[in-house]
Amino acid sequence: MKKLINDAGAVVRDSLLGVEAAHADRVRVDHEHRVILRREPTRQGKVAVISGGGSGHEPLHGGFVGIGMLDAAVCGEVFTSPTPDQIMAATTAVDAGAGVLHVVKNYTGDIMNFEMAAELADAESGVRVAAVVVDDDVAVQDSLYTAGRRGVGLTVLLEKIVGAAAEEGRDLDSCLKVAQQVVATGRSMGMALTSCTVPAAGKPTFDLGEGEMELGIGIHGEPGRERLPLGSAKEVAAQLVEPILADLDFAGDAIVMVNAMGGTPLIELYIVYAEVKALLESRGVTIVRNLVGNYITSLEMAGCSVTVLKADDDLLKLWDAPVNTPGLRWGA
Amino acid sequence: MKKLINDAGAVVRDSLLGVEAAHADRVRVDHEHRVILRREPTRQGKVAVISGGGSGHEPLHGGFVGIGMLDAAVCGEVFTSPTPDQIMAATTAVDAGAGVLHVVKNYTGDIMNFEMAAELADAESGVRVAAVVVDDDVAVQDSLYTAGRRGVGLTVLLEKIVGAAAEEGRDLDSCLKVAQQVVATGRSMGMALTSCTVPAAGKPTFDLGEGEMELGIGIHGEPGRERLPLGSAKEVAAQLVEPILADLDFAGDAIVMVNAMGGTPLIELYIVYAEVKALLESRGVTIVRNLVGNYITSLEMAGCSVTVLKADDDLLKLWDAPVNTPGLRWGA
Amino acid sequence: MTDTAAVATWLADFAALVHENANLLTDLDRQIGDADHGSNMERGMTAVAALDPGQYPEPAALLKAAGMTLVSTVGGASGPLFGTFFLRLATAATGPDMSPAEFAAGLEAGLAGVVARGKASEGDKTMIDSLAPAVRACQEAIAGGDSLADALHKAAEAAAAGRDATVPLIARKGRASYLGERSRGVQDPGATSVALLIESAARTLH
Amino acid sequence: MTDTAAVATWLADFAALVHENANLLTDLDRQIGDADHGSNMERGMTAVAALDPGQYPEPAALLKAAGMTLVSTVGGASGPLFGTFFLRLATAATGPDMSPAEFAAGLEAGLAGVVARGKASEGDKTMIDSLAPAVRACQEAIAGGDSLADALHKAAEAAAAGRDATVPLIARKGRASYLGERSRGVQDPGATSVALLIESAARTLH
Ligand SMILES: Nc1ncnc2c1ncn2[C@@H]1O[C@H](COP(=O)(O)OP(=O)(O)O)[C@@H](O)[C@H]1O
Ligand SMILES: Nc1ncnc2c1ncn2[C@@H]1O[C@H](COP(=O)(O)OP(=O)(O)O)[C@@H](O)[C@H]1O
Ligand SMILES: [Mg+2]
Ligand SMILES: [Mg+2]
Ligand SMILES: [Mg+2]
Ligand SMILES: [Mg+2]
Repeated sequence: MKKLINDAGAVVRDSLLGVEAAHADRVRVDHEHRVILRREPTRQGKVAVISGGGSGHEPLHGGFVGIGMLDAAVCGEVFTSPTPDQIMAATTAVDAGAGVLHVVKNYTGDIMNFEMAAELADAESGVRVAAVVVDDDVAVQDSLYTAGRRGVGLTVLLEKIVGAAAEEGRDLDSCLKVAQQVVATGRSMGMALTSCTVPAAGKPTFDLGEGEMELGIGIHGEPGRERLPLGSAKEVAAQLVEPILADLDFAGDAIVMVNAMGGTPLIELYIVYAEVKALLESRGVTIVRNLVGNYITSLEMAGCSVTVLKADDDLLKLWDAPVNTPGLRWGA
Repeated sequence: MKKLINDAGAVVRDSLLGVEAAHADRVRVDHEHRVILRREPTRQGKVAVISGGGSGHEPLHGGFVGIGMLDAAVCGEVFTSPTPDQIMAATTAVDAGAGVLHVVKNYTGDIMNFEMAAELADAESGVRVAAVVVDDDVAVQDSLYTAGRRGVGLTVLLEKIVGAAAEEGRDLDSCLKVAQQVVATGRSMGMALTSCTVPAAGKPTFDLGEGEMELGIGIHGEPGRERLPLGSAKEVAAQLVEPILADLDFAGDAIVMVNAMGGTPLIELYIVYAEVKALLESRGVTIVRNLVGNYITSLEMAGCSVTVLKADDDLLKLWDAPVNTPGLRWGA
Repeated sequence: MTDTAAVATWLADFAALVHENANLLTDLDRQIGDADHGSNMERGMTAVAALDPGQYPEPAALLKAAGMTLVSTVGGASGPLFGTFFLRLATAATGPDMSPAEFAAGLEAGLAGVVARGKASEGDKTMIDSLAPAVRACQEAIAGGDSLADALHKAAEAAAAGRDATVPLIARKGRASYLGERSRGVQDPGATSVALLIESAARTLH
Repeated sequence: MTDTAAVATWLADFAALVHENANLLTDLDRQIGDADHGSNMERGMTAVAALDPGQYPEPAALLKAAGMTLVSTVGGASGPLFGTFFLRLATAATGPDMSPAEFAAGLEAGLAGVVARGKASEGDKTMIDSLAPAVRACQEAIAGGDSLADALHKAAEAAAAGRDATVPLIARKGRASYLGERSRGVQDPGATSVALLIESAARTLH
């Protein structure tokens, strides 16, 4: 394992020191609870939107804290969802009387810890909490026999859009409704060229031969659903886009993200984007907004994912609203 | 070699298709000459700033084309400087009567090709061209016996600052002066944990054992000056910062970039940033602005670099001016 | 006697066992999960082992503290599940010394808590596949008049057998479920931890 | 006869030789540069080989077109340097057939162009280390009355010797110079290309 770290057991702690050092103009860090918060407290009466999960997906979630997006992000250990105490601390810190929306990715651990935190928040502080569970990963089939679809790339789009809705002054129910719309109309699919190495584990989670890829990976370095020969970027684009289109009819306008998993350079990602766009357009999908880059990663994994979200006027208005976070910024 | 590409010989061409597809709201692409240009022509009377070099360093340079930064970027093959014809095409396309500033990184190939382009531009079209050569890499010692210091991370900072100066309406000489000030007062140093693989070459440029690093690398996947055991992030920060401070007295305010080489995840980079900041502050350097992320990369290389630039009021004003490019955006 | 000291001994022994097996647990999780189960259990049990038993005069209080500590230090799936297990086990303890029947009932309550929280059934390839048979074996043995020590030895055997039986299963809950058919052939990490937990109980509680 | 056809044969032969040796050239550049010299030379010479000699009645025109093509398709350090070499070589050609003396003078002009453009000296571990001795050997042989073929054979030997002599040198120009001491022990890629160029001239020009 070769990493730029001080201590494999203290990666999250040390990284949060850097986040605080770099972005003190916009965020502050509660080191005890490993929560990244906006520098200014939540505006009275504004719904607070928080998210969290295991670390190792940066910029998600901590990089999306700031005006127009999250009010706080709760940082678990690498690939391990945070504890109810941490989530509670974030929830009570950001509540400004209008309630708190929890953005939860659909993993057993995340679900349980956020649920316990919401129970605690309700019992101990009376903060009104609503939760949206993101489960956009079409790689997980047969959800009757699984923990359900994973939450992956759509989380980035959802955090932007719901963050804007809250900033605009919508109430908790309205924010939740927007969030549910995003969940209902967005899908993702990912693939990996290489594994990543969890610092505390010290070796790669899986091994892939030259010429092999894992199709249908999540974002925790876990192996995918299938191991296949690696084809061209055009073939990979089809392997990611087709299952998305098979799952939901996306004809019409869409917001599309082509995301790198942390170890794939932009020069490659743009090649994939060109193929994804051509394929989607040939199927009647018009990309009206896009993101191309490292937004939700698995440490240093090489690979990419595609997320497609149906766009309507309301979502586009929320998408275009100003955002000022370390990881996503425009209009401000 | 595992890459998300269609054809190892057409990586730059295919990637430019993706850049055009993703960012048509802000840029256009001259595919014949492999030039990325702002969508709108240069404002009459504004100095045009262009840069270019080998590809594989994305977002540099193409990701920095847009309001407040570059007018055009010329894309060579991977790690190969572009040809005089390409540079000429960009130069004549962006000239709006006030002359064109060439931002050239100090490599034999870049110098010669930009020089030939300037000769051609002068002879054939009468466009006034000035050039600034960036040579900030303190890893290259004894420059009497070398091609001189390489141009690396400082290029990003320079393109932002000079882009703002041109946008503000300063003339060619003033822009050149600002650029020269940046070159005179900025220094960088980099290291690698892994090599990268040039697509057309098909295998890694060098091999590093577990526990080894290359100190003093450039941005072309070339081996560094020294191969050393890899220490902690704190040690690496010192190995990068000390040679910079030994070269120039940086006491006072500074703009600092901690840059990842393409394959190092943000969670690690922030750990390095915390160490770099602590060390610089202990030496009397106050970081007044910073960048932490992938800004000038070597394909999928893991590793990082540190750039330090003295800040004064004028530079800070130019730094803070709005910029709207795919790779760097604020205030717009 | 299952008093605070005995519970403390159990917890310390389990913590040591988790420490010894952390690489194994992470390695199993690497194959069908996300390579953190060993670190998760170790982080949690290190914190539990650091509790001062002197502060908890009765087993219920120490077990509750252990559960809270797991919930608040582990995260992931195992934090809430192991945490809930100990919190529920605590509810069965009354007074300074848990009777064998109380302990067996506590195990049963713990299992019920894990099922309620995680909504998995036996055969889903989770920790329940070793916990459920262990709880049944313990209950039967106590009902049949065995000592706690004998009952826990039978429980440990049942837990080990349940753990081994996870190998050929396809996972239907937790991260391993995403692998579908590919989850076959690897032993479930959580079931492995549970087997260690009951093994540790068998050698420390009498 | 060094007419257009002969020059075209030379260029085609050199292009083929570059193609055969592209992996070697890139491999040398991988060790002390940035792993692109083979691709660079191949891209350029493929474009040169695609020129239609029928369009260039005189050697000067074809050599100039070759130089322009290299300048406009290669980039990097080798594009301007090899391009300049051919552009200068072209200036020595008058009429439909270059004399041996013209050719030798052209090589000398080419070398001067490369030195002017790249500012390297012999011993800096660059292409000049094989080009300069080759040019000297050719000039001497022609001055001594050798045929062009004989002169070019001597030049090719000198180029090969110069190329081999780059191995122990420390680079002082180009990318390899950044390696300092570590550039020792590897043959210079550009000097290797020049040796191929002169070898190709020796077997195609008479
Ligand atoms: N719904 C569930 N019910 C019971 N046990 C579960 C459930 N989901 C996961 N587990 C157990 O948790 C173990 C994984 O724990 P751990 O690796 O620490 O958490 P995570 O899966 O969040 O990374 C699995 O091996 C399995 O035994
Ligand atoms: N200043 C120079 N003068 C002469 N030859 C040079 C000079 N710099 C580099 N070279 C030659 O160029 C070769 C490298 O070419 P190439 O790899 O194509 O370009 P780049 O170095 O830009 O990647 C070196 O091996 C060397 O022979
Ligand atoms: Mg986990
Ligand atoms: Mg090159
Ligand atoms: Mg796990
Ligand atoms: Mg080279």
